[in-house]
Parts: sequence; C-alpha cells; structure tokens
Amino acid sequence: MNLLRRNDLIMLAFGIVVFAVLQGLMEEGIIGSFWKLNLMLIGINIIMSVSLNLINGYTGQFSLGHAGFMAVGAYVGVVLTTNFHVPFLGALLAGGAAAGFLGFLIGLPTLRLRGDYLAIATLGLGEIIRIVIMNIEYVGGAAGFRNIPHYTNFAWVFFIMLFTLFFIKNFVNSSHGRACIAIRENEIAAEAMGVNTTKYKIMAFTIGAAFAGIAGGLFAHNYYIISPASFTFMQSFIFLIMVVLGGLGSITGGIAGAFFVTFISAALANWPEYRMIIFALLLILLMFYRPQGLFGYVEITNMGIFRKILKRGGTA
Amino acid sequence: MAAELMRVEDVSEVFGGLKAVSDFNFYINKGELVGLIGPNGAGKTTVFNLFTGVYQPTTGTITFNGKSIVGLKPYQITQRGIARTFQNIRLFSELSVLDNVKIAYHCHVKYGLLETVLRMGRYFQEEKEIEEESMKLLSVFKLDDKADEMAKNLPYGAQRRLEIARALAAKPKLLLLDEPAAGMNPQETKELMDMIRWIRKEFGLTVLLIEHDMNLVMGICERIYVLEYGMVIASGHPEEIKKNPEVIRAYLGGGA
Amino acid sequence: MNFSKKSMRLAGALLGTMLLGGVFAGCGGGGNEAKSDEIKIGANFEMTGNVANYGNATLEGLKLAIKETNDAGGINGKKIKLIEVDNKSEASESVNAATKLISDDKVKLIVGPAVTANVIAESQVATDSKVPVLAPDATSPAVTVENGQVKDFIFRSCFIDPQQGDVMAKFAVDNLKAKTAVIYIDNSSDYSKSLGQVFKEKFEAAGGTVVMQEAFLQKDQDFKAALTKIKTANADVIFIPAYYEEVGKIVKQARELGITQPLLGTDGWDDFKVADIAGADALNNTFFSTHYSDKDESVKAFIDAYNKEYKHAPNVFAALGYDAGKLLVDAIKRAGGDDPVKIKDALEATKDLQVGTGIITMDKNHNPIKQAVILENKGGDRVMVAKIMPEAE
Amino acid sequence: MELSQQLLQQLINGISLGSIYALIALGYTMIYGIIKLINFAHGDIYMVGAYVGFFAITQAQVSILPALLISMVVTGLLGMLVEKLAYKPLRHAPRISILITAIGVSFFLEYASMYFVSPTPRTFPEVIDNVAFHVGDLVINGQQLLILGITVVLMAILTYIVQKTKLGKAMRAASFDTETAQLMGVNADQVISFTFVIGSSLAAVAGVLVGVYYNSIDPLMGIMPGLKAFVAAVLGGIGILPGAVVGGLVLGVIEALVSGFISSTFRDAAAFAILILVLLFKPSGLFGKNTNEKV
Repeated sequence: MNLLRRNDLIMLAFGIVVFAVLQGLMEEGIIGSFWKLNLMLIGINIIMSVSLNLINGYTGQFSLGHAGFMAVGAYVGVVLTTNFHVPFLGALLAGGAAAGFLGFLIGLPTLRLRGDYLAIATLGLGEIIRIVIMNIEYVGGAAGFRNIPHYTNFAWVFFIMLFTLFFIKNFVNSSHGRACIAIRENEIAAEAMGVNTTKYKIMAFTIGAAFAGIAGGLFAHNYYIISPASFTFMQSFIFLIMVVLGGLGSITGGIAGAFFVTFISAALANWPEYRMIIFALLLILLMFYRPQGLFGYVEITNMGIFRKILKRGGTA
Repeated sequence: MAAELMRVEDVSEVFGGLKAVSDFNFYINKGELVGLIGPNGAGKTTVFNLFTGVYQPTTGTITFNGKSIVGLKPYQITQRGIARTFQNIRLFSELSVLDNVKIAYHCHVKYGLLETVLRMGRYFQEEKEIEEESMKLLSVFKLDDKADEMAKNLPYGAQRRLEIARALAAKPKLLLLDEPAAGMNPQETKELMDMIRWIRKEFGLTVLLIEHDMNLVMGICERIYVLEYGMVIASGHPEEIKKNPEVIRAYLGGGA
Repeated sequence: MNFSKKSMRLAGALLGTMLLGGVFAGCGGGGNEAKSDEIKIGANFEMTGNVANYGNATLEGLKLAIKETNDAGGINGKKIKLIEVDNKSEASESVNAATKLISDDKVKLIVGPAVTANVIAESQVATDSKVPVLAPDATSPAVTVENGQVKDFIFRSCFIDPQQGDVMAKFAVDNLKAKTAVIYIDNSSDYSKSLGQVFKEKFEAAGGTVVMQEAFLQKDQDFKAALTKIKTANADVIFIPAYYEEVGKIVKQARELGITQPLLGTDGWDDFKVADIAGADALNNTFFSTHYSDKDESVKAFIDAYNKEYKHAPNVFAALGYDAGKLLVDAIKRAGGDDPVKIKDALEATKDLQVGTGIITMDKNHNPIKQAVILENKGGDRVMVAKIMPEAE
Repeated sequence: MELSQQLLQQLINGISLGSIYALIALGYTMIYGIIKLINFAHGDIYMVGAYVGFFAITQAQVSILPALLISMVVTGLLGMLVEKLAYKPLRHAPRISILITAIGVSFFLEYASMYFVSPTPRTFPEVIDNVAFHVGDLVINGQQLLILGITVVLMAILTYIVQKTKLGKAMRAASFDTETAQLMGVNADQVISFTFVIGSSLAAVAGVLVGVYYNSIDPLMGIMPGLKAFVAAVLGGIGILPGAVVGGLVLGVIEALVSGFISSTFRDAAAFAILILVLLFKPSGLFGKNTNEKV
C-alpha cells in the first residue's frame, strides 16, 4: 500500500536533486542569467500548462482563457506586495485564490457550453478580464503596473512547480480525478455512473484557474513591471500549444510542452526575424507526426526504466 | 417478500407534440427480474431515460424506494441506487478496463479533496478497497486478465460485459440493462443470460431488462411489459404474454 | 498502451536532446568572449508584435549611425558590433532580451526599446548589472526619473513628454486662440496618456477648458464611433497625442464625419504615412510638435544618407534611432574604452553634441536638452510654424 | 447634434463596421460548417488578400476590379493549399491537433508576411472615389454602402450555391456526415477544397475592401477582425450564412454603441460579453437550432 507514498518520496527526492544541480550550476555561473531567467520561465510555464491540462486534457473542457486567470493572480499579487506590503507567499496564495474564485464564478454558467462554443466563450472571458484590468487606473491601466519588488527566484518557482505537479498528479489519480476523466471520455455515461458532472467541471476549472493565478504571481514578481499586453488571448494560445504539444491528459506532456515551447523561443532569440516562422513550422510539423502530442496520455513514470525504479502498487 | 422497489404512475413524455411515452404505469418488486419489450421505436429506451433522469416526465410520478425521483439529475438517481447500461455502448473508451470500473465507485468514495492531494487519511485505504473490489468484479465478468487494456480495444461482447460490470460497481439496488445481448451470437447470448441470473442472485439485485428479441426475455424474466407506440399493450407473466393477441399482432404485424 | 515503444523512445530522445541542448546553450554564454577589436552594443527592440514598426524603424536609424562610424574606421580602431534581440513588444520579453544581451552577449550598453513600458521593464536588470541603457524614443519622464530619483544607468536621447505637451497647449491657446479642447488618447500607450495629462494641465492653466476626453486602443481600425461623439462636443481644437498608424486613420475618418476643427498632435505624427493614409486634403489644418523639420539644413545630411541606405525617407523613429547611435558613439569615444561605467559617465557629460536632428546636451535628469518644432500640414507640405528652444535648467 | 441624430450616426457607423465582420464571417462559417474547424488562419488569409490586392494595384498597375479578381484567385489558391498541406493530413487526428495546426498556420502567415513585406503598414491607394452623402447632420460614405452591398450580394449568391446547386448539396452532405457522404458518391476532398477556395476568396474581397476603406494594411491586421468574425459567426449560429451576416452586423452595431455612449476601451469587452450572454441563453447562436445528443 505504501508503495504509492514511497513513489512520491522517490519523485520528491529526484526533484530536489534536479533543483540542487540546477541551482549549483547557476551559482557557479555555468548557467548564465539569461538561461536562468528562462529556466524560471519554464517553471512558471509548467505550472500554467499542467494546470490548463487539468481543464483541457483531463476534464476535456476546451478553455482558451488561461492567460486571463494568470493576469488576475499577477495583479492581485503585485497590488498586495507593492501597495500593502503583504509577504510574498501570502500574495501568491491570495492571487491564486482570487483567480480560483473568478474561475468558479465564470465556470458556473459557461461550463454548460460544449466544445468550440466553450472555447470561444472562455477566450472572450479572458479578454474581458484583460480589458477590465486595462481600464483600472489604480493598477496602471494599459501602461502596466510598475515598481514591483523582485521576490521571485529559482527556488520559489521550482518548489511551487513541484507542489503543483504533486497536487495535480494526486488529484487525477483519485476518485475526483477519475470523475473528471470520465467527463472527458463520455459525459452521459459519467453522469450515469453517479458523477456530478457540473461539480467536477467547475472543480477542475477552479483548481486550474487557481494555479494559473499563482503562476501569475510568480511571473509578475520576476519582471518589475507587468502590463495587460502580457496576458492576451495569444498568450492563452501559447499555453494551449504547450499542452497539446506535450500531450493532452499527461502531466509529463505538460512539462515537456512547456519546456519545448519556452526553450525554442529562447534558443531562437538570436534570429528574431525568423523566430516565429520557425516556431510556426515546428508546430505544424509536430502536429503532423505526433498529433496526440509528444506523450499522448502516457506518463514518463509508465515508461521502461522508470517502471523498474518505481515498482507500482497492485496491477496498475 | 414482494416489497415494492419502484412504482411509476401515469408517466407521459412529450417531445414537441410527439408523445413518445403515454400513461405509462409500472412497478417492480425487490429481487424481481422484469423485461420490457416492444418493436423498434416503441419507446423502451425513452422509458429508461425517464427512470434515470436523462429526460424529465411531462406528467406522472416515479417513486423509487418510497421517494419520488422526478426532477433529480442522472447522477443523483445513480446515487439513490439505479444504474444502467446503454443500448449504444458508452464506455470510457480511452481508459483501461480497470479504470472504467473504478470510476463507477465514485459515489461511494468518502475521502475529500485535501486527503486526495496530500495523500493522507482515508485515501490509501479506500483506493486499495476500490482496486480490490474492481478486480473482483472484473473476474466475475471474465475481464480480469484484460484489466490494463484500453476499453476500446476489447472485442464487442467483452465491451458489453464491461458495461454491466461498470454499472454494478455503482452498487445499485436496481440495474437497468438496455439490450445487453444486442449484436451477440446465440452462444454469447446464452452465456450472458446465465450471467445475469447469477449476478442477480449473487448481488441481491433487482433487474429491468430491455430486449428486442422476445424469446430471450421469455426464458429469463418473471414478468414482462410490452410497449407499442409508447403505450403498454400488455403486461404479465411470460406465458400470458405469449398468448396475448395484441402482442402477437404488434410483433407479427397485420391486423389480427 | 497503444503507443508503440518506438514512438515513446522518440519522444524521450527529443526531450533528452532538448535538455542537453539547453545545458550546452547555457554554457555557450561563457564562450562568447569579446574580440578585443570590437565593442559590443546591444539593441533590444520591438521587432515583432504590436509595435514592431516603431522598433524596426528605430533600429534602422541606429544601424545607419553605427555603419557610418564603422565605415569611418570605428572608434579608436575598434568596430562596433550591434547585437539585436527582439522583445516581441512585451514588457516581460524586454527583460528577457536585456538579460540575454547582458549575460550571454556581454554587451557594454543597450539601446532601446522604443516604447516606454519596455524600457522601464529592463531598467532594473541593467542597473543591477551596471550596464547603461540609452532609450532613443521613450518620452515618458518615468523612464529616467522615478519617485524623484534619477536612475543611474538609464538615459534617453529624445525630449520628454511635458515639454511637448506644454508646447502644444501654449500653441493652441496663443496661436489658435482655442478656448475649448477635446483630448483623444491612445489608452494602450504611456506616451499618449502622459501627453494627454500634461496637455490638460497646461491648457487649463492657460485659461482653456478640456470639454471631453476620449480614448482608443492600439491597432484599432474604426474610430468613427468615438469621433461621432467628439463631433458633438464642438470644441475649438482636438488634441490627439498618438502614433502615426492610428493618427492617419483618425484624421481621415474625422474629416469624413465632417469634423473641420484644427487637429493637434505630437512627434508620433511625424511620418509620411499619415499623409498617405489620411490624404493631403484631410490633413490640412493639423499641427504637430516634433524634433526637427526636414527643411532644416542641418538635418539634410542625415536624410540623404538614410535615403541612400534604405531607399525610403526616414520617419521620426528612424531619426531618433540615428541620434541615439551618434550619442553613444560620442560617449564611447570620450570614455576611452568599453567599460560600461565609464560609458555611463561619458553619457552624463554629453554637451553640445551635434546629432542627426539637432544639438544635444544631457541634463542632470539624463534627459537631453533639445529643440522642438511645430509643423503645420498645408496642401500636402509641412511648414514650420514655430521653433522652441527649451530653457536650460 | 441631437441624441437621436447621434444614435442614428452610430448605427450607420456600426453597420459599416459590421458589414466587414460579416464579410469575413461568411468564409469563416462556411469552413467551420464543413470541417468543424475554427480556422484561426482565416484572419491571416484576409490579410494576405489585402496585400495581394495592394501589390496588384501598386505594382501591376491594374484597377480595382481586376485587383479584386487577382486577389480572390491567389488567396483562394492559398486557402486550398493551406487545406491540402496542413489540414488534410490531419483529418482523422483529434480535432484539437488540427486547431493547433491552424494556429501554427496563422503564425506562419503573419510572420512570413512580416518578413517579406516588413511590419510597416502600407497605404492603400485611393482607387474608389469616396463620395459622402449628407442627410441632415448624418454622414454616409459611399464606400460604406459599397461594402454593405457587396456583403449582402455575396451572401445571397452563396446561399443560392449552398441551397440550390449540386455542389451545394454535396457541401451540405459532407458537412452533415463526411463519411456517409463519401459512400453516397460525394467527393469529400474536392468539396472541402472548394469550400476553402470560396471561403478564402471571400476573405480576399474583405481584405481588399478594408484596404480601400481604411487606407492602411499591415501583417497583423487579420488577428482581431479574424477573431471578431468568428465571434460574429458564433453569434449568428455557426455554419449558417445569413446568421454570419446578421451576427457581423449586430457585433458592429454593439461596438459602435458602446464606443459612442460608454467608452471605446470597453468596446471589445462588450462584444465578448454579448457573445457569452447569447451563448448562455441560446447556445447554438441566434439562428441555430438546438440539438441534443441522443442517449
């Protein structure tokens, strides 16, 4: 029975080792500031893509408004730290709670919609959030919020990312998570099996939005300034691309997608005029050769070597 | 015995002027195995959808276990103890056979969100129980060796069996089977019927069965309702039904 | 599982390669040591995204100035090497770009970005690493001074918003005898918002009334709804501090709706595209402040050189990019080497330097003291109606 | 100007803006109708249409009608090419992969154009005389009438094609059930190709007209109108041609009213809010029929 917990501990230890190695490389200056910044960005994007994956990949609800929730978390966070001197962790959590609460409010009516209709509705909601922020002079309007204290560092990003991964992994491997997956697979059958589909759609949406809010807080405290222009629907597209590239319904996929997209974008920084063209072509080619994403529904922990390390409990 | 489990009185269902079911009266006692037959388009599946909350009756009452279930959502009805299978199989096709069954335990899980994500408290105990019970169910339906296979890769007959296993995992008092033998060959059908008899005894279930094929129902059901154009044209023991001229007319056509 | 082992291996391999690639690319930073015969300058500009046309134009001007210097033998025998990075017109990407320039490319100075918000975003990174920033066209005061504090390493090579807003408000009251005004700003730009603010203060201080304030957003196409509303205000002048792309359309649509009042603008108007889009007739009776008049003899050299290099006339962004180039070349010369702190000191000491569009002296707030002109669009031509030399502080 | 006059003027402004959305939405809704794909690249196809028209007029020195035709042909072919190269290989893949491909194509068209024609906006030459009609204080512009007229005529022609011709029947059949249609002898590939050609050439018409009307085009001009056109199509009931036109007009009028009486900065928010409200109360759009999944 405690195999599951043992596996968690192994993963945690593995995570800490990865952190120690990366942190060491940064302190030694082997990883320069630019790549350090990008590693942090990858971490934040992993939180975004894995949380979006909970909504899109696991629960099958096509949301295109994730950048909007990120914006809410970011702005609530920076107002609290900059204007009210709330400690960083408190501001992050408050940002996450605010985004989650908004996700809940928005989810209640809109999650009745299906497929493309839900997609365009959430896209619209994301834009509404952004436009409303843009019209609030208190947070700097369209020009952005300035003088944000620089609290985010690699350790914050890494451990919050790790927490997010554990949270979502544990969630999807439970009866709650199975209820969400059942909705994705066949909503009518899920309902017939006693799953309160509305409740679980909203739950997934709220949790996803809350983590996006926390990621927004991390993002904002990394850049001294945030502006509504960083949270457009184009940004929601980018998060969706991460999820689909990595694999819908796979946490490993979410990580790989976030890594891939952020990395490509950074690696092409020296060729600005070709960057987006190459990115677009890569995207199309990847969809040709792996339409289900790099990982599909599969987790890396189910693959060969990891299986041997992590002996799985029972038959699963 | 003969305690009543479900009673349906004067239920009608109107779809935009079309009466799919009219003045439907029905009861089923605890432990009974009842059949619902009728030609194509007679409204059998509509009746199931009314029982399970997919549709709401336009008029009439449905009482289950002494309480009205009209107005409840499908998942609430499942939680009250009615589980069903579907005429057109609705498995969670991209998931493993085991996960299909595990999902149906959903409404019996007590651990909360916090216990889930922190993996403490009742989580491990309950997950272990679910896994064991699921495997037990699968072995009843001879699916235990395919537990890790994706549901959509199962052969047709096995998919039908998995749907029944999944419905049972919801621990219902009343099991509704919508054409469970559709598309099966006679040998498979016979095995299935034996299995239904057996699970009814083993799990102490009440079963309501929709079938197209009259002979099959005759062999297994204790009572039968015959539907035509949304109306009950006959009900009673198989022997009575066999002799009923209305039923013969409905099935053989022509004017008797 | 229905995925073949092969495809999983492929996925694994891809991921592995990316990881390795990341580490190597990370190491690559160290190997990029500067050759001793060149001085590395970073260019952090909006090359893609919403305001790419401003970023690219500035960059073109900057490149011309650098090219001229290198063709003339460089600075003390050293050539300037310009390293360009795109910030996608986004504040956070501007920080990424600046970080890359400083840590990977080890630049000695950063020029850009074009837009105020993106300059402010990178300021902290640059200040922390003691690398000076020279902003060619960010006119908001907050770029160089925040909360009364001058930012040590941040400079600009253009005038600031209050100067322009002041000039135009006075012009409206004194020359156009305006009593009422409508302000129509681009709500997505700091530049436009702060100019609107200054104009309102100065115009009302001079006895005028601002009767209506309206706003639009970058990349808007259709302004008729707001213009219909503005028309009802029937003010003496309409002040539109915005960039040329929107300005052209606004002027065209305003005239189509029968708005005949004088339209006033700022240096964002200074592009021939405005005339192309709006048409010469529509553009009559409009006035804007800018950095130079193309009729000015001292500017001719720059315009000719630019025309020769790029086969089209420079706009104001290109001119300011060129100015920034001249300014930095001068500073590096005086710094006598490529030490960033010395370059910074030299920038601070800039005095009476002839650049493309005028003569610059850096004031104590890191803002150049620079002339402004007011041009009138008249029958398809631009006529200088005023030249204002700022009083030195 | 009185309030009622101002309201009327705003209605005129709204209808002229809306007819542009409607024109783009027509193509959008046709393509969605047949392969159920939110073709995010449609807005960029419209941009390419505008550029082709621009180069035809400025480089090849042709007048507006041939320029329109050239643009329609080139853009129609581009649409077909995009479908053949990017979407067709994925016809049996999960829908979301095609959607991502569409976003990829959209990025590609935007940034490839930016590379080839530079991000600087181009000024469209004035090829159609712009006459203004004054009715009291109201101003109506000849180009506005032209765009609205062309939109309505194209809608009528398309409706005729879809409802009455053999090709239209094939399109409807393929839209309803591609596989069955194929069994019935419909060459689905051809029909889908053709839909893309029509949809894209409609976008080209919109692109050229917008170029003429606003005088300015740039590589990112398609993003917002593309999105708005999709909103218009959903608003009217996706897949329904008159729905797309009505949706576009409604959207335009809402935007004009919000800009005129509240604030321009809330214009887009209001457009999306209306969309969401409509979807909540009538999930299939103004003209759509509600369908329930059969259990």
